[in-house]
Amino acid sequence: MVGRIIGDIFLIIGGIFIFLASLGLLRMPDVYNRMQTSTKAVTLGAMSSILGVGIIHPAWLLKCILIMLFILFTNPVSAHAIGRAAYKSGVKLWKGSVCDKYGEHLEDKNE
Amino acid sequence: MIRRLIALLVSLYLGYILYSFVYVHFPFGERPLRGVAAHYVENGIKEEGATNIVTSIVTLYRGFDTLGEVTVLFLAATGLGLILAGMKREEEEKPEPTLIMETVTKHLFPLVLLFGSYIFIHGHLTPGGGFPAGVVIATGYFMMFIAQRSFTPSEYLLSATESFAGTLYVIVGLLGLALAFSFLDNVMPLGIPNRVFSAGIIPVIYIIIGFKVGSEMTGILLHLKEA
Amino acid sequence: MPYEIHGLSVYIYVGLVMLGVIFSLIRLAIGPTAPDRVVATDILTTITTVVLVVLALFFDRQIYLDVALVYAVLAFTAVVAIARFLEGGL
Amino acid sequence: MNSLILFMALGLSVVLIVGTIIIYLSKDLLVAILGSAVISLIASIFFLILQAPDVAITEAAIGAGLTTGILLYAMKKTGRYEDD
Repeated sequence: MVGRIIGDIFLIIGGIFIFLASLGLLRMPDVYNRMQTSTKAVTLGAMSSILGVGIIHPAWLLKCILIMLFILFTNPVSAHAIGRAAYKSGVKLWKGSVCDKYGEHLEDKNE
Repeated sequence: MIRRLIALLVSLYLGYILYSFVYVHFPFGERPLRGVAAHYVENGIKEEGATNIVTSIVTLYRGFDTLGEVTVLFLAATGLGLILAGMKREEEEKPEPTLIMETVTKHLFPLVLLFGSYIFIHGHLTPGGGFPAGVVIATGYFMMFIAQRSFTPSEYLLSATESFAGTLYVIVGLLGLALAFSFLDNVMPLGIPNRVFSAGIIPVIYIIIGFKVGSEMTGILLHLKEA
Repeated sequence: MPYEIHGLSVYIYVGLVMLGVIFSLIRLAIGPTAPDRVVATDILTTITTVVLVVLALFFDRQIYLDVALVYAVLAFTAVVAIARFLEGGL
Repeated sequence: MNSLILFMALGLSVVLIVGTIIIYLSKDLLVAILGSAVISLIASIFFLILQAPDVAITEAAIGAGLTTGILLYAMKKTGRYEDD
Protein backbone atom coordinates (compact mmCIF):
# COMPACT_ATOMS: atom_id res chain seq x y z
CA MET A 1 0.00 0.00 0.00
CA VAL A 2 2.89 2.36 0.78
CA GLY A 3 4.45 1.44 -2.56
CA ARG A 4 1.18 2.29 -4.26
CA ILE A 5 1.11 5.78 -2.73
CA ILE A 6 4.78 6.51 -3.57
CA GLY A 7 4.27 5.23 -7.11
CA ASP A 8 1.21 7.45 -7.55
CA ILE A 9 3.22 10.47 -6.40
CA PHE A 10 5.94 9.68 -8.97
CA LEU A 11 3.29 9.24 -11.67
CA ILE A 12 1.70 12.61 -10.90
CA ILE A 13 5.11 14.34 -10.92
CA GLY A 14 5.84 12.74 -14.30
CA GLY A 15 2.47 13.81 -15.68
CA ILE A 16 3.02 17.40 -14.56
CA PHE A 17 6.44 17.48 -16.22
CA ILE A 18 5.08 16.04 -19.49
CA PHE A 19 2.29 18.64 -19.47
CA LEU A 20 4.72 21.50 -18.80
CA ALA A 21 7.04 20.27 -21.55
CA SER A 22 4.30 20.31 -24.15
CA LEU A 23 3.10 23.69 -22.87
CA GLY A 24 6.62 25.01 -23.43
CA LEU A 25 6.58 23.49 -26.89
CA LEU A 26 3.42 25.43 -27.64
CA ARG A 27 4.30 28.76 -26.04
CA MET A 28 8.00 29.39 -26.66
CA PRO A 29 9.00 31.82 -29.45
CA ASP A 30 11.55 29.96 -31.63
CA VAL A 31 12.89 26.49 -32.37
CA TYR A 32 15.85 26.61 -30.01
CA ASN A 33 13.77 27.67 -27.01
CA ARG A 34 11.11 25.09 -27.78
CA MET A 35 13.66 22.32 -28.10
CA GLN A 36 15.48 23.34 -24.96
CA THR A 37 12.36 23.49 -22.78
CA SER A 38 10.53 20.49 -24.08
CA THR A 39 13.09 17.73 -24.63
CA LYS A 40 14.70 18.06 -21.20
CA ALA A 41 11.42 18.28 -19.31
CA VAL A 42 9.81 15.42 -21.19
CA THR A 43 12.81 13.19 -20.50
CA LEU A 44 12.46 13.88 -16.78
CA GLY A 45 8.70 13.35 -16.92
CA ALA A 46 8.99 10.06 -18.77
CA MET A 47 11.63 8.73 -16.39
CA SER A 48 9.60 9.72 -13.35
CA SER A 49 6.43 8.08 -14.72
CA ILE A 50 8.20 4.84 -15.59
CA LEU A 51 9.87 4.76 -12.17
CA GLY A 52 6.41 5.18 -10.63
CA VAL A 53 5.14 2.15 -12.54
CA GLY A 54 8.17 0.18 -11.39
CA ILE A 55 7.52 1.11 -7.76
CA ILE A 56 3.84 0.10 -7.97
CA HIS A 57 4.85 -3.31 -9.39
CA PRO A 58 8.21 -4.25 -7.80
CA ALA A 59 8.48 -7.32 -10.05
CA TRP A 60 8.70 -5.06 -13.12
CA LEU A 61 11.33 -2.75 -11.66
CA LEU A 62 14.27 -4.22 -13.62
CA LYS A 63 12.64 -3.80 -17.03
CA CYS A 64 11.39 -0.33 -16.09
CA ILE A 65 14.92 0.75 -15.15
CA LEU A 66 16.12 -0.64 -18.50
CA ILE A 67 13.54 1.48 -20.36
CA MET A 68 14.55 4.53 -18.29
CA LEU A 69 18.23 4.02 -19.12
CA PHE A 70 17.53 3.76 -22.84
CA ILE A 71 15.42 6.94 -22.76
CA LEU A 72 18.20 8.68 -20.84
CA PHE A 73 20.77 7.62 -23.45
CA THR A 74 18.84 8.33 -26.62
CA ASN A 75 16.76 11.47 -26.01
CA PRO A 76 19.66 13.96 -25.65
CA VAL A 77 21.15 12.68 -28.91
CA SER A 78 17.99 13.43 -30.85
CA ALA A 79 17.72 16.89 -29.23
CA HIS A 80 21.34 17.62 -30.13
CA ALA A 81 20.76 16.50 -33.74
CA ILE A 82 17.63 18.65 -34.10
CA GLY A 83 19.34 21.76 -32.73
CA ARG A 84 22.32 21.38 -35.02
CA ALA A 85 20.13 20.66 -38.04
CA ALA A 86 17.95 23.70 -37.31
CA TYR A 87 21.01 25.97 -37.15
CA LYS A 88 22.56 24.47 -40.28
CA SER A 89 19.33 24.71 -42.27
CA GLY A 90 19.19 28.42 -41.58
CA VAL A 91 16.47 28.96 -38.99
CA LYS A 92 16.89 32.44 -37.51
CA LEU A 93 17.20 33.04 -33.79
CA TRP A 94 14.45 34.84 -31.91
CA LYS A 95 14.89 38.61 -32.00
CA GLY A 96 15.26 38.78 -28.20
CA SER A 97 18.20 36.35 -28.06
CA VAL A 98 21.32 37.82 -26.48
CA CYS A 99 24.13 35.51 -27.58
CA ASP A 100 24.97 33.06 -30.36
CA LYS A 101 27.97 30.97 -29.31
CA TYR A 102 27.68 28.43 -32.11
CA GLY A 103 27.74 31.13 -34.79
CA GLU A 104 30.84 32.68 -33.17
CA HIS A 105 32.46 29.25 -33.09
CA LEU A 106 31.74 28.70 -36.79
CA GLU A 107 33.15 32.13 -37.63
CA ASP A 108 36.30 31.38 -35.65
CA LYS A 109 36.73 28.13 -37.49
CA ASN A 110 36.32 29.74 -40.91
CA GLU A 111 38.90 32.48 -40.32
CA MET B 1 -8.03 21.05 -55.18
CA ILE B 2 -11.05 18.80 -55.68
CA ARG B 3 -8.83 15.77 -55.10
CA ARG B 4 -7.69 17.15 -51.76
CA LEU B 5 -11.29 17.85 -50.77
CA ILE B 6 -12.30 14.28 -51.57
CA ALA B 7 -9.35 12.96 -49.59
CA LEU B 8 -10.33 15.12 -46.62
CA LEU B 9 -13.91 13.83 -46.74
CA VAL B 10 -12.71 10.22 -46.95
CA SER B 11 -10.44 10.65 -43.94
CA LEU B 12 -13.25 12.29 -41.93
CA TYR B 13 -15.56 9.38 -42.84
CA LEU B 14 -12.91 6.87 -41.76
CA GLY B 15 -12.60 8.77 -38.51
CA TYR B 16 -16.35 8.50 -37.98
CA ILE B 17 -16.16 4.73 -38.56
CA LEU B 18 -13.32 4.52 -36.03
CA TYR B 19 -15.37 6.41 -33.46
CA SER B 20 -18.43 4.23 -33.89
CA PHE B 21 -16.26 1.10 -33.78
CA VAL B 22 -14.72 2.19 -30.48
CA TYR B 23 -18.16 2.83 -28.98
CA VAL B 24 -19.89 -0.33 -30.17
CA HIS B 25 -17.17 -2.87 -29.47
CA PHE B 26 -15.84 -1.23 -26.36
CA PRO B 27 -14.68 -3.81 -23.81
CA PHE B 28 -12.34 -5.29 -26.41
CA GLY B 29 -11.68 -9.01 -26.36
CA GLU B 30 -14.63 -9.89 -24.13
CA ARG B 31 -16.85 -11.58 -26.72
CA PRO B 32 -16.94 -15.39 -26.99
CA LEU B 33 -14.89 -16.81 -29.85
CA ARG B 34 -16.38 -18.86 -32.64
CA GLY B 35 -15.17 -21.34 -35.22
CA VAL B 36 -11.51 -21.94 -35.85
CA ALA B 37 -10.39 -19.18 -33.45
CA ALA B 38 -12.00 -21.00 -30.53
CA HIS B 39 -10.21 -24.19 -31.55
CA TYR B 40 -6.84 -22.40 -31.64
CA VAL B 41 -7.34 -20.78 -28.23
CA GLU B 42 -8.53 -23.99 -26.56
CA ASN B 43 -6.11 -26.50 -28.06
CA GLY B 44 -3.18 -24.39 -29.20
CA ILE B 45 -0.93 -24.92 -26.20
CA LYS B 46 -1.72 -28.64 -26.01
CA GLU B 47 -1.12 -29.28 -29.70
CA GLU B 48 1.92 -27.12 -30.43
CA GLY B 49 3.37 -26.19 -27.04
CA ALA B 50 3.77 -22.42 -27.58
CA THR B 51 2.48 -20.04 -24.92
CA ASN B 52 2.03 -17.27 -27.48
CA ILE B 53 -0.69 -18.75 -29.68
CA VAL B 54 -0.16 -16.20 -32.44
CA THR B 55 3.27 -17.64 -33.17
CA SER B 56 1.96 -21.18 -33.41
CA ILE B 57 -0.72 -19.96 -35.85
CA VAL B 58 1.83 -18.04 -37.92
CA THR B 59 4.50 -20.71 -38.16
CA LEU B 60 2.63 -24.02 -37.89
CA TYR B 61 -1.12 -23.85 -38.55
CA ARG B 62 -0.56 -21.31 -41.33
CA GLY B 63 3.10 -22.09 -41.98
CA PHE B 64 2.86 -22.25 -45.74
CA ASP B 65 1.57 -18.65 -45.84
CA THR B 66 4.62 -17.50 -43.90
CA LEU B 67 6.92 -19.18 -46.41
CA GLY B 68 5.07 -17.29 -49.13
CA GLU B 69 5.44 -14.00 -47.26
CA VAL B 70 9.17 -14.51 -46.92
CA THR B 71 9.33 -15.21 -50.66
CA VAL B 72 7.41 -12.00 -51.42
CA LEU B 73 9.86 -10.02 -49.29
CA PHE B 74 12.78 -11.65 -51.10
CA LEU B 75 11.26 -10.74 -54.48
CA ALA B 76 10.77 -7.13 -53.37
CA ALA B 77 14.39 -6.84 -52.25
CA THR B 78 15.61 -8.40 -55.52
CA GLY B 79 13.49 -6.07 -57.62
CA LEU B 80 14.77 -3.02 -55.76
CA GLY B 81 18.33 -4.21 -56.26
CA LEU B 82 17.72 -4.63 -59.99
CA ILE B 83 16.18 -1.15 -60.33
CA LEU B 84 18.95 0.58 -58.44
CA ALA B 85 21.79 -1.49 -59.91
CA GLY B 86 22.91 0.96 -62.58
CA MET B 87 22.69 4.12 -60.49
CA LYS B 88 25.81 5.43 -58.81
CA ARG B 89 25.79 8.45 -56.53
CA GLU B 90 28.22 11.22 -57.46
CA GLU B 91 30.61 12.18 -54.70
CA GLU B 92 29.46 15.28 -52.88
CA GLU B 93 30.51 17.32 -49.88
CA LYS B 94 28.54 16.17 -46.85
CA PRO B 95 28.59 17.49 -43.28
CA GLU B 96 30.05 14.88 -40.98
CA PRO B 97 28.19 13.48 -37.96
CA THR B 98 29.23 14.88 -34.61
CA LEU B 99 31.19 13.13 -31.90
CA ILE B 100 28.09 12.75 -29.72
CA MET B 101 26.13 10.84 -32.35
CA GLU B 102 29.07 8.64 -33.23
CA THR B 103 29.84 7.67 -29.64
CA VAL B 104 26.25 6.94 -28.61
CA THR B 105 25.37 4.91 -31.70
CA LYS B 106 28.65 2.97 -31.47
CA HIS B 107 27.79 1.86 -27.96
CA LEU B 108 24.08 1.36 -28.65
CA PHE B 109 24.53 -0.85 -31.73
CA PRO B 110 25.50 -4.11 -29.91
CA LEU B 111 22.60 -3.59 -27.51
CA VAL B 112 20.18 -3.26 -30.43
CA LEU B 113 21.50 -6.49 -31.96
CA LEU B 114 21.15 -8.22 -28.56
CA PHE B 115 17.59 -6.93 -28.23
CA GLY B 116 16.67 -8.22 -31.68
CA SER B 117 18.07 -11.63 -30.77
CA TYR B 118 16.03 -11.56 -27.56
CA ILE B 119 12.87 -10.89 -29.55
CA PHE B 120 13.32 -13.79 -31.97
CA ILE B 121 14.56 -16.30 -29.41
CA HIS B 122 11.64 -15.56 -27.07
CA GLY B 123 9.12 -15.40 -29.91
CA HIS B 124 7.02 -18.27 -28.57
CA LEU B 125 6.88 -16.83 -25.03
CA THR B 126 6.49 -13.06 -25.40
CA PRO B 127 5.05 -10.87 -28.18
CA GLY B 128 7.23 -10.60 -31.22
CA GLY B 129 8.88 -13.11 -33.45
CA GLY B 130 11.04 -13.28 -36.50
CA PHE B 131 9.68 -10.36 -38.51
CA PRO B 132 9.85 -7.64 -35.81
CA ALA B 133 13.25 -8.92 -34.72
CA GLY B 134 14.62 -8.69 -38.24
CA VAL B 135 13.25 -5.17 -38.57
CA VAL B 136 14.80 -4.15 -35.23
CA ILE B 137 18.20 -5.43 -36.39
CA ALA B 138 17.84 -3.60 -39.72
CA THR B 139 16.94 -0.39 -37.86
CA GLY B 140 20.12 -0.79 -35.85
CA TYR B 141 22.11 -0.95 -39.08
CA PHE B 142 20.23 2.12 -40.37
CA MET B 143 21.21 3.97 -37.19
CA MET B 144 24.84 3.19 -37.97
CA PHE B 145 24.44 4.32 -41.60
CA ILE B 146 23.20 7.77 -40.65
CA ALA B 147 25.38 8.47 -37.63
CA GLN B 148 28.79 7.02 -38.43
CA ARG B 149 31.45 8.48 -40.66
CA SER B 150 32.21 5.28 -42.52
CA PHE B 151 30.26 2.11 -41.90
CA THR B 152 29.59 -0.29 -44.76
CA PRO B 153 28.65 -3.92 -44.15
CA SER B 154 29.77 -6.40 -46.76
CA GLU B 155 27.08 -6.82 -49.39
CA TYR B 156 28.31 -10.29 -50.26
CA LEU B 157 27.95 -11.43 -46.64
CA LEU B 158 24.42 -10.01 -46.42
CA SER B 159 23.18 -11.83 -49.52
CA ALA B 160 24.96 -15.03 -48.45
CA THR B 161 23.23 -14.92 -45.03
CA GLU B 162 19.89 -14.33 -46.69
CA SER B 163 20.21 -17.18 -49.18
CA PHE B 164 21.47 -19.57 -46.53
CA ALA B 165 18.54 -18.75 -44.21
CA GLY B 166 16.03 -19.20 -47.03
CA THR B 167 17.48 -22.58 -47.91
CA LEU B 168 17.43 -23.67 -44.27
CA TYR B 169 13.75 -22.73 -44.01
CA VAL B 170 12.87 -25.02 -46.91
CA ILE B 171 15.07 -27.78 -45.47
CA VAL B 172 13.21 -27.59 -42.14
CA GLY B 173 9.93 -27.87 -44.06
CA LEU B 174 11.17 -30.91 -46.00
CA LEU B 175 12.30 -32.50 -42.72
CA GLY B 176 8.68 -32.34 -41.60
CA LEU B 177 7.65 -34.00 -44.86
CA ALA B 178 10.19 -36.77 -44.35
CA LEU B 179 9.74 -37.52 -40.65
CA ALA B 180 6.03 -36.75 -40.16
CA PHE B 181 3.09 -36.42 -42.49
CA SER B 182 3.23 -32.93 -43.94
CA PHE B 183 5.43 -30.06 -45.04
CA LEU B 184 6.56 -27.89 -42.08
CA ASP B 185 5.20 -30.34 -39.51
CA ASN B 186 6.25 -30.02 -35.88
CA VAL B 187 8.78 -32.84 -35.67
CA MET B 188 10.71 -31.84 -32.54
CA PRO B 189 9.58 -32.62 -28.97
CA LEU B 190 7.13 -30.10 -27.53
CA GLY B 191 8.66 -29.84 -24.06
CA ILE B 192 7.07 -28.01 -21.16
CA PRO B 193 5.22 -24.76 -22.00
CA ASN B 194 6.73 -21.49 -20.73
CA ARG B 195 10.33 -22.68 -21.10
CA VAL B 196 12.76 -21.37 -23.68
CA PHE B 197 13.43 -24.87 -25.03
CA SER B 198 9.88 -25.81 -25.88
CA ALA B 199 7.32 -25.62 -28.69
CA GLY B 200 9.20 -27.83 -31.14
CA ILE B 201 10.38 -26.12 -34.31
CA ILE B 202 8.87 -22.66 -33.64
CA PRO B 203 12.09 -21.16 -32.19
CA VAL B 204 14.14 -22.71 -35.01
CA ILE B 205 11.90 -21.21 -37.69
CA TYR B 206 11.87 -17.84 -35.93
CA ILE B 207 15.66 -17.73 -35.70
CA ILE B 208 15.84 -18.45 -39.44
CA ILE B 209 13.22 -15.80 -40.24
CA GLY B 210 14.98 -13.26 -38.01
CA PHE B 211 18.28 -13.68 -39.85
CA LYS B 212 16.58 -13.64 -43.24
CA VAL B 213 14.43 -10.53 -42.68
CA GLY B 214 17.26 -8.68 -40.97
CA SER B 215 19.72 -9.25 -43.80
CA GLU B 216 17.09 -8.46 -46.44
CA MET B 217 16.05 -5.17 -44.88
CA THR B 218 19.67 -4.17 -44.33
CA GLY B 219 20.34 -4.97 -47.98
CA ILE B 220 17.44 -2.75 -49.09
CA LEU B 221 18.71 0.15 -46.97
CA LEU B 222 22.26 -0.35 -48.23
CA HIS B 223 21.09 -0.30 -51.86
CA LEU B 224 19.10 2.88 -51.27
CA LYS B 225 22.02 4.53 -49.49
CA GLU B 226 24.58 3.78 -52.16
CA ALA B 227 22.48 4.30 -55.26
CA MET C 1 -2.19 -7.76 -6.45
CA PRO C 2 -3.59 -6.25 -9.65
CA TYR C 3 -3.61 -2.50 -10.01
CA GLU C 4 -7.10 -1.33 -9.07
CA ILE C 5 -7.70 2.05 -10.59
CA HIS C 6 -9.39 4.13 -7.93
CA GLY C 7 -9.20 7.69 -6.80
CA LEU C 8 -8.50 10.88 -8.61
CA SER C 9 -4.75 10.50 -9.21
CA VAL C 10 -4.91 8.20 -12.23
CA TYR C 11 -7.57 10.33 -13.91
CA ILE C 12 -5.49 13.47 -13.34
CA TYR C 13 -2.43 11.70 -14.75
CA VAL C 14 -4.17 10.50 -17.91
CA GLY C 15 -5.70 13.95 -18.43
CA LEU C 16 -2.30 15.64 -18.15
CA VAL C 17 -0.70 13.24 -20.61
CA MET C 18 -3.60 13.65 -23.05
CA LEU C 19 -3.23 17.45 -22.84
CA GLY C 20 0.47 16.98 -23.61
CA VAL C 21 -0.38 14.90 -26.70
CA ILE C 22 -2.90 17.51 -27.91
CA PHE C 23 -0.46 20.43 -27.44
CA SER C 24 2.32 18.59 -29.30
CA LEU C 25 -0.15 17.81 -32.08
CA ILE C 26 -1.06 21.50 -32.37
CA ARG C 27 2.64 22.37 -32.73
CA LEU C 28 2.99 19.59 -35.32
CA ALA C 29 0.11 21.09 -37.28
CA ILE C 30 1.00 24.80 -37.15
CA GLY C 31 4.78 24.76 -36.71
CA PRO C 32 6.18 27.43 -39.02
CA THR C 33 9.45 25.68 -39.95
CA ALA C 34 10.32 22.02 -40.43
CA PRO C 35 12.52 21.75 -37.29
CA ASP C 36 9.52 22.81 -35.16
CA ARG C 37 7.59 19.84 -36.44
CA VAL C 38 10.56 17.54 -35.85
CA VAL C 39 10.71 18.69 -32.21
CA ALA C 40 6.99 17.94 -31.85
CA THR C 41 7.55 14.44 -33.28
CA ASP C 42 10.37 13.86 -30.80
CA ILE C 43 8.13 14.81 -27.88
CA LEU C 44 5.37 12.56 -29.22
CA THR C 45 7.69 9.54 -29.41
CA THR C 46 8.71 9.95 -25.77
CA ILE C 47 5.09 10.43 -24.65
CA THR C 48 4.17 7.30 -26.62
CA THR C 49 6.74 5.26 -24.73
CA VAL C 50 5.26 6.46 -21.43
CA VAL C 51 1.70 5.70 -22.57
CA LEU C 52 2.70 2.15 -23.54
CA VAL C 53 4.23 1.55 -20.09
CA VAL C 54 1.14 2.98 -18.36
CA LEU C 55 -1.14 0.80 -20.50
CA ALA C 56 0.86 -2.24 -19.40
CA LEU C 57 0.08 -1.13 -15.83
CA PHE C 58 -3.63 -0.69 -16.60
CA PHE C 59 -3.98 -4.10 -18.25
CA ASP C 60 -1.65 -5.66 -15.65
CA ARG C 61 0.44 -7.59 -18.20
CA GLN C 62 4.21 -7.59 -17.89
CA ILE C 63 4.78 -8.69 -21.49
CA TYR C 64 3.36 -5.42 -22.81
CA LEU C 65 6.54 -3.71 -21.59
CA ASP C 66 8.44 -5.19 -24.56
CA VAL C 67 6.63 -2.86 -26.95
CA ALA C 68 7.69 0.14 -24.88
CA LEU C 69 11.26 -1.18 -24.89
CA VAL C 70 11.25 -1.23 -28.71
CA TYR C 71 10.30 2.44 -28.79
CA ALA C 72 12.77 3.38 -26.06
CA VAL C 73 15.63 1.83 -28.01
CA LEU C 74 14.73 2.75 -31.58
CA ALA C 75 12.47 5.79 -31.67
CA PHE C 76 15.32 8.30 -31.79
CA THR C 77 16.55 6.85 -35.09
CA ALA C 78 13.77 8.51 -37.10
CA VAL C 79 14.41 11.90 -35.51
CA VAL C 80 18.17 11.71 -36.07
CA ALA C 81 17.58 10.63 -39.67
CA ILE C 82 15.32 13.61 -40.36
CA ALA C 83 17.79 15.94 -38.67
CA ARG C 84 20.62 14.58 -40.82
CA PHE C 85 18.43 15.09 -43.89
CA LEU C 86 17.80 18.73 -42.90
CA GLU C 87 21.50 19.47 -42.54
CA GLY C 88 22.17 17.69 -45.82
CA GLY C 89 24.19 14.73 -44.63
CA LEU C 90 21.98 11.72 -45.25
CA MET D 1 -10.88 1.43 -15.68
CA ASN D 2 -13.09 0.84 -18.71
CA SER D 3 -14.16 4.48 -18.91
CA LEU D 4 -10.50 5.54 -18.60
CA ILE D 5 -9.40 3.32 -21.49
CA LEU D 6 -12.37 4.53 -23.54
CA PHE D 7 -11.35 8.14 -22.87
CA MET D 8 -7.80 7.41 -24.02
CA ALA D 9 -9.02 5.62 -27.14
CA LEU D 10 -11.28 8.49 -28.14
CA GLY D 11 -8.58 11.10 -27.55
CA LEU D 12 -6.03 9.14 -29.54
CA SER D 13 -8.43 8.64 -32.45
CA VAL D 14 -8.67 12.43 -32.67
CA VAL D 15 -4.88 12.46 -33.00
CA LEU D 16 -5.06 9.87 -35.81
CA ILE D 17 -7.63 11.88 -37.77
CA VAL D 18 -5.75 15.16 -37.36
CA GLY D 19 -2.55 13.39 -38.45
CA THR D 20 -4.13 12.21 -41.71
CA ILE D 21 -5.49 15.71 -42.36
CA ILE D 22 -2.00 17.18 -41.82
CA ILE D 23 -0.59 14.71 -44.34
CA TYR D 24 -3.23 15.54 -46.94
CA LEU D 25 -2.99 19.30 -46.62
CA SER D 26 0.80 19.71 -46.66
CA LYS D 27 2.75 20.49 -49.82
CA ASP D 28 6.07 19.67 -48.13
CA LEU D 29 6.75 15.95 -48.34
CA LEU D 30 8.95 16.06 -45.23
CA VAL D 31 5.87 17.06 -43.22
CA ALA D 32 4.01 14.12 -44.73
CA ILE D 33 6.78 11.77 -43.60
CA LEU D 34 6.60 13.24 -40.08
CA GLY D 35 2.84 12.77 -40.07
CA SER D 36 3.13 9.13 -41.08
CA ALA D 37 5.68 8.56 -38.28
CA VAL D 38 3.23 10.05 -35.75
CA ILE D 39 0.38 7.95 -37.12
CA SER D 40 2.39 4.77 -36.72
CA LEU D 41 3.14 5.74 -33.10
CA ILE D 42 -0.55 6.20 -32.30
CA ALA D 43 -1.52 3.06 -34.24
CA SER D 44 0.86 1.06 -32.07
CA ILE D 45 -0.90 2.36 -28.93
CA PHE D 46 -4.23 1.44 -30.51
CA PHE D 47 -3.13 -2.12 -31.22
CA LEU D 48 -2.12 -2.43 -27.56
CA ILE D 49 -5.53 -1.14 -26.45
CA LEU D 50 -7.14 -3.73 -28.73
CA GLN D 51 -5.03 -6.34 -26.86
CA ALA D 52 -2.91 -7.42 -29.83
CA PRO D 53 0.66 -7.10 -28.54
CA ASP D 54 2.17 -9.02 -31.47
CA VAL D 55 0.80 -6.57 -34.01
CA ALA D 56 1.75 -3.67 -31.73
CA ILE D 57 5.38 -4.79 -31.52
CA THR D 58 5.57 -5.24 -35.29
CA GLU D 59 4.08 -1.81 -35.90
CA ALA D 60 6.48 -0.31 -33.36
CA ALA D 61 9.53 -1.92 -34.95
CA ILE D 62 8.56 -0.92 -38.48
CA GLY D 63 7.32 2.58 -37.67
CA ALA D 64 10.15 3.51 -35.31
CA GLY D 65 12.73 4.04 -38.00
CA LEU D 66 12.57 1.81 -41.03
CA THR D 67 9.69 3.43 -42.97
CA THR D 68 11.03 6.88 -42.16
CA GLY D 69 14.44 5.90 -43.43
CA ILE D 70 13.21 4.35 -46.68
CA LEU D 71 10.89 7.29 -47.39
CA LEU D 72 13.69 9.78 -46.65
CA TYR D 73 16.07 8.04 -49.07
CA ALA D 74 13.33 7.98 -51.71
CA MET D 75 12.54 11.67 -51.14
CA LYS D 76 16.19 12.59 -51.44
CA LYS D 77 16.22 11.01 -54.90
CA THR D 78 13.01 12.62 -56.15
CA GLY D 79 12.40 16.03 -54.61
CA ARG D 80 10.96 17.62 -51.53
CA TYR D 81 8.21 20.00 -52.61
CA GLU D 82 5.04 18.96 -54.32
CA ASP D 83 4.32 21.23 -57.28
CA ASP D 84 0.81 21.97 -58.44
